[in-house]
Amino acid sequence: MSELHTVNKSPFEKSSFNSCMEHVLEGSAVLLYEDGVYAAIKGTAAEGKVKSAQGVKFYALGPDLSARGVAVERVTDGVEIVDYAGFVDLAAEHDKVVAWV
Amino acid sequence: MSELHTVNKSPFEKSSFNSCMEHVLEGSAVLLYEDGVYAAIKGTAAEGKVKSAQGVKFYALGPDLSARGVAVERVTDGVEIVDYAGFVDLAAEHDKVVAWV
Amino acid sequence: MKFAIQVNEGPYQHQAADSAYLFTRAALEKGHEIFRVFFYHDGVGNGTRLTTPPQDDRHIVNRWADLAEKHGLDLVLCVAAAQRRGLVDDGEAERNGKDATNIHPKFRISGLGQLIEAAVQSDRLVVFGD
Amino acid sequence: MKFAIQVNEGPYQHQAADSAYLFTRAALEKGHEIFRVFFYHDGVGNGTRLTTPPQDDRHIVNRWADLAEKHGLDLVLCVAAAQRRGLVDDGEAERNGKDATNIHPKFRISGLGQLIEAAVQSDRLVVFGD
Amino acid sequence: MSEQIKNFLYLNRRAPYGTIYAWESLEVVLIGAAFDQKVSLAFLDDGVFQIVKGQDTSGVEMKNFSPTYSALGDYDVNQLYVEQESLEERGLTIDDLMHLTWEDEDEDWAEKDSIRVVSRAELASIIEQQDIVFSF
Amino acid sequence: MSEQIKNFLYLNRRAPYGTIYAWESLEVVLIGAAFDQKVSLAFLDDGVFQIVKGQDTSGVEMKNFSPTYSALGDYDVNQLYVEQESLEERGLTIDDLMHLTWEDEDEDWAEKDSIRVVSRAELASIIEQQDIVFSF
Repeated sequence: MSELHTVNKSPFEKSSFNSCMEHVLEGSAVLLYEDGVYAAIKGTAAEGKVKSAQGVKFYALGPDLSARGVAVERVTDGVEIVDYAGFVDLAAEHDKVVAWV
Repeated sequence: MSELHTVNKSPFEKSSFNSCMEHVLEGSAVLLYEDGVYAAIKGTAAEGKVKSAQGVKFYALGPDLSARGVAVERVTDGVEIVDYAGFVDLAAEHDKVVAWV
Repeated sequence: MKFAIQVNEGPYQHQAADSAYLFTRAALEKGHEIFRVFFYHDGVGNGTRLTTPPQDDRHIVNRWADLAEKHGLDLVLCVAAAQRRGLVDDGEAERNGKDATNIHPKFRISGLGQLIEAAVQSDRLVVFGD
Repeated sequence: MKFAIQVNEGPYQHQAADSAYLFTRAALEKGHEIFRVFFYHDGVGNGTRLTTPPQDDRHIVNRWADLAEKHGLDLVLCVAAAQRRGLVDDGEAERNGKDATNIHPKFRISGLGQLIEAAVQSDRLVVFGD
Repeated sequence: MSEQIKNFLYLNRRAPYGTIYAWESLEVVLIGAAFDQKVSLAFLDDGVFQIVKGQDTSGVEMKNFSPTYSALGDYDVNQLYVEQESLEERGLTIDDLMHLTWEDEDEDWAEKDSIRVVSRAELASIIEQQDIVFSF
Repeated sequence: MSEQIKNFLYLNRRAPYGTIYAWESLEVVLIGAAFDQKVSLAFLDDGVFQIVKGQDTSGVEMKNFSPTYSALGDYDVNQLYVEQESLEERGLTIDDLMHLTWEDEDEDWAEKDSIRVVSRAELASIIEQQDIVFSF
C-alpha cells in the first residue's frame, strides 16, 4: 500500500526524520511540515538523505517554509512545495498516513 | 566558574546531549537524569563521548536509572550514581546550573 | 473522504494544535468529511473556555469552536487525559466533586474508544503531535 | 543556599514536573531555601485545582500544594502563559470576563518579572523542561 | 469500509517515564483490543526501552506500568515487533526485554512468545501492510 | 548576593514557531531588561533559526514575533552571540540573519552590530562566564 509519511521535527534536533528515512519504502511519499521543513534545506546533512532516497517523493509545506524564512531557492531540488490543501490531497491519495511525531 | 550541566533527554532521540558535550569545559560536571540517563549506558555511541570528555565529571540520577530498568552494572565506568539529594548537592557545589532542555 | 484527526498537544506550546486545525479546515473546504477530532494527552487543553490569548494572537480554542459551529464537527477530549489535566464538564465535576467546570461548550469529554472508533470508521487517521 | 526553580512543562505529559518537585523537596529536606517556584509555558498546568488523576497515580498538583503548606513555598504561574492556557484566578476571571476559576489556592498568578527577580535574588536557578 | 477488519499498528518510538506517550499508547491498545481489529505493536527507536525488564519506579514516585505489557496476551494482543537495529544501537539484546507470552487457543493453549525481533527492513514492510498507524 | 549585578545568559536552542519557547524566551529578555542586569543572548543549535530574516507567518496564521528582535537594541540588549558551527550545519551564513543593531550612547549614538558570530569553543567560554543561564 502507498504511504504518506509526515515529519514535523527538525532533523537537527530530533531523530524522527532520520528514523522516517530508514523506514520509507520506494513508492512512498514524505511530507515535511512544522520544524520538519528544515530537512528540506540545501547544504545540510538532510539534503543528502533526501537526494539518495530511491523512488520516494518529497513534499514540504509552504506556509511552514515561509514562516521560518526559508526561501524557495534554498529548498532542495526535487522537493515539491504544497499548501494545506495539498497536504489534504496527499493524505487522501495515499492509502494511509504514518506520523513520525 | 564551575558549571553543572544537566541533560534530561535521550541521546538517541534529541541532540541536547551531543550539544551539551560540545560545550562542556574541563572542570565541569554533567548530570544525566530523566531520559538523559540513557546516555550513561555502556555499549552505545554516548559511552564514547562520556569516556573521551577530558576532566569532566559525570553523574546519573539513580531513581531514573531504576525506573528505566538500567542496572548499575550497565552504567558506563566513571559515571557516579546520585539520588535527588545528590542532585541538590551538585547544584549547590557548582557556581551555576546550565540546563540543556 | 472521511478523516479522523488526533491531536496530542495543547494549544500555543506546540504547533501541532495549529497544524491540526489548518489541516482540518482545509479538508472541510475541499468537501471531505471529518468524522471526529480526538484530543489526547495535553491535547485536551484545546478545549477549555477559560483561555484569553493576547489580542494580536490567534484564539486557538475559539477557532476550533467556530469550525465546529460551521461544520458540525465532533470535538472529543479523552476523559483520562482530561482528568489528569483538570479539564472538567458538568458530569466530571459532579463525579469528582469539583466546584467548577472549564470545558468549552463545543467540546465533549469521552473515552478512548472514541479514538478507536474514529480510526475504524474513517478512511484516514492523521496524527498531529510533538 | 537559596534556589529558584523554573518549571516549563505541565503535569503528567513530561517528567519535568516530577523532577522539579522531587528536586525541590530534596532541597528543602537538606535545609536549603526555595525562593520561588516559577511555572512557565505549559508549566502553569501544575496549578489547577480541577485535576483528578487515577487513584493509583501521584497527584502532582496536591503534592506541590502540600509542600507549599509545609514550607511556605511561593508557587507562581506566569500570567501570560496562564491566559493562553486557561488558568484563571478571581482577578483574571474578572478582568477577562470568565465565568469560572480553576487555580489551586496554594498557587498565585503573576508576571514574568517574578522569574527575573527569583533569578536575581537566588544563588542558583534550576530549570526543568522538555 | 466501516465493516471490514483493519490492521492496526501502534508505533512506539519513545522511552517510558520521560513522557507519558508510552503509557497512553498502552491504554489505547487495551481499549482497542475490544474492537475486533487485527492489532500489532512495533517497538523501535527509544520505544524498545518500554519493554526492558526490571523497571522500578519507586524512586521517581511514578506508576510502574510495565507489568501491563504482560497482560496483553490475555487481550489477544500478541504481535509485538521489536526492531533489531534499535536494540543494538542502545546496547540491548532480547534478553534485556520482558518475556511476553500468549496462550494459543488453537494449539491447546500452548504458551508462545509475543515478541518477534525483526530487522529494520522487515519492520518497514510491516508498517507498509497496515491500514491504520497510531503514533504518540 | 542580591545587590550585585549578575551576568544573565539566555540560551536559545530551539527553532521558532514549532514550539513557543523561542517567543517566550524573547518575552523574558524584554521584561528582564528592566532589571539592570548584564544581559546576553546565545543562539546555537536550532536557535539560530530564530533570527533568520524574511519570516512570514501569514500562512500559518501565527504571530510573527521576529521584528521584536530589532527592538532589543533599544532595551540595551546588544550582546547577541551566534554560533558559527550551528550556522554552518544548517547551511546558513550571517547574511541569512536579520541585521540587528544598537546605538552606542558613549560614541555619539553610533550604530553598531548587536550580533557577533563566535565559534563553539568561544561560546563554551561565554557560557562559563555567566552567573545565571536561562533555558527554555
